[in-house]
Amino acid sequence: MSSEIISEIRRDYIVNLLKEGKRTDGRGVADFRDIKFEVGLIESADGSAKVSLGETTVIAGVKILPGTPFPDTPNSGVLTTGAELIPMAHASFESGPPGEDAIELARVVDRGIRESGMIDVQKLCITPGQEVWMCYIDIYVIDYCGNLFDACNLAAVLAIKNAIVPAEQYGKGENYPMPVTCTPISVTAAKIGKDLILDPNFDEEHIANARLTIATDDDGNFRAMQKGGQGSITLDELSSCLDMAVETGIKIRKIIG
Amino acid sequence: MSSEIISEIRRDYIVNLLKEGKRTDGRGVADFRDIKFEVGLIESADGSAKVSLGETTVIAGVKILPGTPFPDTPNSGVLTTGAELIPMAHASFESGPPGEDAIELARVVDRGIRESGMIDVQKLCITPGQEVWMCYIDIYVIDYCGNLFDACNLAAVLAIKNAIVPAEQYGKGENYPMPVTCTPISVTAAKIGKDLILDPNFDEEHIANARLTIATDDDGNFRAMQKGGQGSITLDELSSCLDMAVETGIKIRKIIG
Amino acid sequence: MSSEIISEIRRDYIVNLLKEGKRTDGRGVADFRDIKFEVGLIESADGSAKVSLGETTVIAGVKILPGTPFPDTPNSGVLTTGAELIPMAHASFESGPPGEDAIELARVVDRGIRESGMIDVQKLCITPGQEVWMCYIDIYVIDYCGNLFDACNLAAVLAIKNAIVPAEQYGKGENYPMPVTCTPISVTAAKIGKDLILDPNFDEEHIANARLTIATDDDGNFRAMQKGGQGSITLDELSSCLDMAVETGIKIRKIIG
Amino acid sequence: MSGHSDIVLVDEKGIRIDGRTAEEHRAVKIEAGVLKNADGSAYVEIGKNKVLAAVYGPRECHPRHLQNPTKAIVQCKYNMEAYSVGDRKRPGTDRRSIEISKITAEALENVILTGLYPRASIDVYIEILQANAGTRCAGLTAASVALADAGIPMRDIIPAMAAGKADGHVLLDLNKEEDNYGQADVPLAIVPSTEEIVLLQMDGNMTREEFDHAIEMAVGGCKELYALQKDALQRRYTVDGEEDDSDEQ
Amino acid sequence: MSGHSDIVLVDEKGIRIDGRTAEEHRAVKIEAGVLKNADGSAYVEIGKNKVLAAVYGPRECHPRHLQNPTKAIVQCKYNMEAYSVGDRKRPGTDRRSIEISKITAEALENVILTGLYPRASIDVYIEILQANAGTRCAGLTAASVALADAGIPMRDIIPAMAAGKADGHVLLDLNKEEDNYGQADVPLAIVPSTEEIVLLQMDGNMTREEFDHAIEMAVGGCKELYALQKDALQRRYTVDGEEDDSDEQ
Amino acid sequence: MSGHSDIVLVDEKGIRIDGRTAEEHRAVKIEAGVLKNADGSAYVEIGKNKVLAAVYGPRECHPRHLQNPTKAIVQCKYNMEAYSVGDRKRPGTDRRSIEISKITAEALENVILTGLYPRASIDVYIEILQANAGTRCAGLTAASVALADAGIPMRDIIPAMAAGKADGHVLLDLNKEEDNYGQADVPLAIVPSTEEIVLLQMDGNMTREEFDHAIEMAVGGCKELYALQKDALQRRYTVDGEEDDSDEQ
Repeated sequence: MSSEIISEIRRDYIVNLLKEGKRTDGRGVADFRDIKFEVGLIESADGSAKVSLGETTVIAGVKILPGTPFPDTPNSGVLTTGAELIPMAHASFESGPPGEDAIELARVVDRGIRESGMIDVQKLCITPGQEVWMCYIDIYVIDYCGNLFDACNLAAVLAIKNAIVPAEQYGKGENYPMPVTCTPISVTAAKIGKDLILDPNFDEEHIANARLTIATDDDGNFRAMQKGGQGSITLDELSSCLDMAVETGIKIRKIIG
Repeated sequence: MSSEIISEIRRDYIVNLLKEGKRTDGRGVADFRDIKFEVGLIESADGSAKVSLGETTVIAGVKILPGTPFPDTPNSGVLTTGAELIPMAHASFESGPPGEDAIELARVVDRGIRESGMIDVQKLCITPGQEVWMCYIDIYVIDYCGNLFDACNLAAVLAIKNAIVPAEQYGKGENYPMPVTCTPISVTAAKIGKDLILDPNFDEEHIANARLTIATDDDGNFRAMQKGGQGSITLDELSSCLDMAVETGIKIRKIIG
Repeated sequence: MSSEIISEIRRDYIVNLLKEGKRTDGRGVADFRDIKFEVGLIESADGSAKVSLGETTVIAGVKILPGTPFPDTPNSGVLTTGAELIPMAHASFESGPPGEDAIELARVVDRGIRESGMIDVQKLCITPGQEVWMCYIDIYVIDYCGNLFDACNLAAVLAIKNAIVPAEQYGKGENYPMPVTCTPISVTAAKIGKDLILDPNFDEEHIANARLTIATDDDGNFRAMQKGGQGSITLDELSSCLDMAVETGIKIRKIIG
Repeated sequence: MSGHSDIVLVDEKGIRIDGRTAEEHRAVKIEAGVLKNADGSAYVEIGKNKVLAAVYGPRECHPRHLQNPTKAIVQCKYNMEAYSVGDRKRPGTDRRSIEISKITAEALENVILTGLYPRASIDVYIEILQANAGTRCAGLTAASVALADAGIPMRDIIPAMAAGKADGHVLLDLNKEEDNYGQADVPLAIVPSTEEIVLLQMDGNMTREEFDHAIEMAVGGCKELYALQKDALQRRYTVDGEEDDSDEQ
Repeated sequence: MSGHSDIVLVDEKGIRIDGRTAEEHRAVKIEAGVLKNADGSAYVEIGKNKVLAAVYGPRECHPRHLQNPTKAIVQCKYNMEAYSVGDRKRPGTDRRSIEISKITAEALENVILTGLYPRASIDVYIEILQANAGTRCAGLTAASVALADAGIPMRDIIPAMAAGKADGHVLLDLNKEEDNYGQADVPLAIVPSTEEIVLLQMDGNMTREEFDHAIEMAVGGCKELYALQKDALQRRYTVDGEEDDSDEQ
Repeated sequence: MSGHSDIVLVDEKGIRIDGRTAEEHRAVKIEAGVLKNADGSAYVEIGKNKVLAAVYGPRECHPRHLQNPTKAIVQCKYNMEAYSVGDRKRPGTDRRSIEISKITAEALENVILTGLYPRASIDVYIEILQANAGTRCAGLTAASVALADAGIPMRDIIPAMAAGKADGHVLLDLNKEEDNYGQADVPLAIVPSTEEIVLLQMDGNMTREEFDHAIEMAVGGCKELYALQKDALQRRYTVDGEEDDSDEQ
């Protein structure tokens, strides 16, 4: 995602506004765009959510099927997270297997969910050592206007919280809600020049030199991070990002309930 | 298959002849080219046929192996149809996995065979729910001079009728002929300007605006259809094609016995 | 590997020297470059070797895992040989799945090992008909300066001789050394003009018109051969190559012990 | 089209399992202009099918060797999302998607005035969010609206609807059970102003009489759908093309 | 080359399971010019092997980065059809096909006057319809005839035949059982006019004496095949190059 | 990061299973200039990790559409060799390798003076010969030295080292057992002269206090590593850049 696609004039405008602590869409530096969401919209999925972060829109669906556990975790369900940057979502996205951007996105979202222990995978065991529930979390970006990391995290988290383990369908006992222990929230900061902003929109994202995504759990502990971009982040900037990730995580947890 | 590869002069010649109800190779509009065929030519296959439709030549082979049924059809054999447009067959064909033309071709041939119930898949069960015969129908186009849909349908049908289920080889009882219930015949019409012709040759196929393939069974009922091309077909033209498909199906069934 | 990458002047220099029986690096026509080797360097492998043939360097590792035998050899272990021409090794090598050069290389090395019966695959059976040891021999070329066939043969042979079957790790009894019966050695001749030389370096390899690789066993019998290149070899030249392969095989077997 | 079932799909009064009569299609919802980035877009529900279509173009054609110096080419990707079906569908194209993409592009190319944009590409993306028999028709219906929303000049808007046969009855717009246990399916797309056929497939078993009846029914269904397509486009433009629509999905 | 078998492959009189003596090759049938579209083509049967070869070119070389400004390149695709072997072979290239394609192209490039066609490609396609040991030799034999049929200038026509070892006997042109249960196989292709070797592989176990014998036998077999190749080409041109030949397969 | 284990990873005296204290990194060996063909190369051992890095470039950028008219691009391929891990790794890229390659390239691009080489590509290849937790840090550390060995102008050399948490202790440079059974891992790479962070990942569970401690420890570890990187480069050039080095691996 090269920065060449934003014109020089647009870039200067954004940077100059930022010097006054302002953003082109009127937000403060630590403000997220409006979060809208709808859960359960896909009946063919076992859990689903559509999330809009400003004009960025993504849909996540969870499918849960019986399968074989990994030999080293014989009593644990299996999580798999995929993200597709489909060409519907932006003129720059191409058909074909996921590229490095989609792979990084899926892996960072996956880490936030996996490492926070959001899903109690022990409760996804059907027969110890033999059969467990496989949870496939598939995220489709349908409109890309910046900050996919947080939009996809939110959609995945909401779809998981919406999910029902379809045990009856497979003759494996009664259906039960996905065993959820917490709500990991990722907060992404972008660094433009010397300024840090949260939830970058498309233009901001494309002129930023670095990106830092931080996922926290309900206790405000850190569960996953990913720095991206060719720019660097100072230790002080890291500290600010950690503070903002905790504060904003609390706010977002309130919004999504 | 773009129409650009036929010269404008050639195109005009074909179109003008057609206005008089004539074709460049002397056929009437509803005439097929000569059908030649040979069955059983591939001893390594369980059934095989080579078919020439004019100068178009294709070979189909059937391989039958024991395998696992699909969960939703536990007592039925499994059919798989593939078509390969190998570069031997035409200068425009390229190496590599099947493209959209080959895939459409294979799927239309498959539908004619599958939907007509030509093969009684219940009789391809070895042990109910556990083991059934897997029938692979592989079609190779070795010389492409137009109308692959009908040539491949004929080769597949003849190879299937020629096939023996190789039960002895696998210790599954006695060999028996493929359980065949009928002979589905596909008839393809091409629309050039306002004219409909059957069995288009290479040049006709490449100036046609639309194509309609219709497969009928022994009773003259319709079992599969596929409209192709960017042109449209009127309801009256559809009606003519249906008539011709039934009549020509009867003729071809006589030829191939 | 086109010969265009060697300049005309360099080519003439090599050819003219050869007319006097001399080579640019001072060797005689039947001399190999220095052979250096180190075994057991990769602790995560069950056997490993690094071999340098002059400045060509390759690493081979053997991994041995329990698996299912092929139906037609129910009591035999399974060998698989792969060779990777990684872009680290030469500016002309590209990332991606193995191309035809890497595939030919792996298959020729494989044939020398397999056809010589170097590994007694009967002794790699765990439970007859059910479980055998799968031996994966993976060869990575890390510095390519000519004659990969012989360098890779040597690395594979040394890694195999270094290998221990890790039975304890899988609860399949006691560890035991790879059951080795002989030491197949491949010797590659290149034909430049009318001259035959052994162990061609990069420049020699790229101006050669033909290549002949011959693998012999401890008895001096022939176990595998492969002629490569667009040039031809006369019956007399073949005879010389056979002689040199036997003689040089004896020498190399002494070097590697 | 297994043709075998113990399920009664049409009762003695001619009523289908979802309460419809033979000639009734499922509930339809169409919204135009539901995405921000795409040049045109549409969301369509037909029964339990949920489909998004987006259009980009006319734009530069990639790969270049596909460019046509006399007209735009129409490229289509039909894609089922992983969670859209009973079993999870593995992401990536399969043979069925490739065939549907091809015939959808051919149908659309029939009405688009491609001659206006030599060398360009008009790219149509169809995403099946939820599938319940009839997705190719729902996808083509959505794609037509998305093309109109993108302002691509067309001689007409294409609706698509299937007719079929179940329990021996000719029925409009088969649902999933009718498709699975019925005897025939005939997806059809027409140019409503001329009744020309631009997409037609059939599989199963039909007499001539049944087939003629099915075509008649499907043409009727297409015309009803056409009215709903036009209505969606009108709604889109009466709100002045404002981009406040994605929440209506 | 398992080398292990309870089957007697050569009896006490030196007769092989298919009735041949050690120095006899299997029945051969060669037809030139069997396809309409290809610039040249040939059909070859050697025993139960059935092989088609087609040639296109000299034609523009794709992809372009493979073009050689001083000569034509020779590209070859050897392909086993799905039904050509005991188990079904999955369509698509495998490592064995890639290796055979490479050494076949190298052998053919030896005799083609590639310098006449700078930047061009000469494309050779070999399809194995039925396989029974020796397909790479049958394929190269057919490809040579197809090149001649295409009128590609060559300094000679290449025949290819293997010799091998089974039950301790050196044998010409191994059949499937001899190949499976024998001790060695040596595919060879020569330029008949000069006896130069253009393809040579070997696997198994042979002493120098056995190997020399095998080469001698294979050279002899190649020469017999060469006569049959030339005969096929003569038959092709005495019927004036009419295109009525595909029924002779 | 399973976080669950019966193994005691840190004993009551604060000593780890491999005998290290919390703030100690594993034994490090670095050699620069170990390959003949590559423009620059390095071999790094960190504990049981064995890693090779090679650099080619600045050279022409392929594919061309990736060229940047204002600066060189940095391309990186991180690859685990088949025998480098407990189970055999199937050759070919996987999702993990693609992610590591991406963040490694981004970190290196930070210090390379890419503006000096418009349109060029600088290609970095990292091969993991043996893996034992921490390969991405070892790979980046090796790549930096290889870039310096290749004479690529850089504003500084990047060291990379992880800190983490196991048995509730914050630890430097986790080994395999600590990584498997510990509670958090924080790979870090910095520009030593400015302490800027150019690579940072984290997974597991850490309080703010623990995380701050981990960062402090990792920064310290990076600085120690940096001294060893510079030392390796000095050794490389005091032997006059002779190419006699591959035997030192």
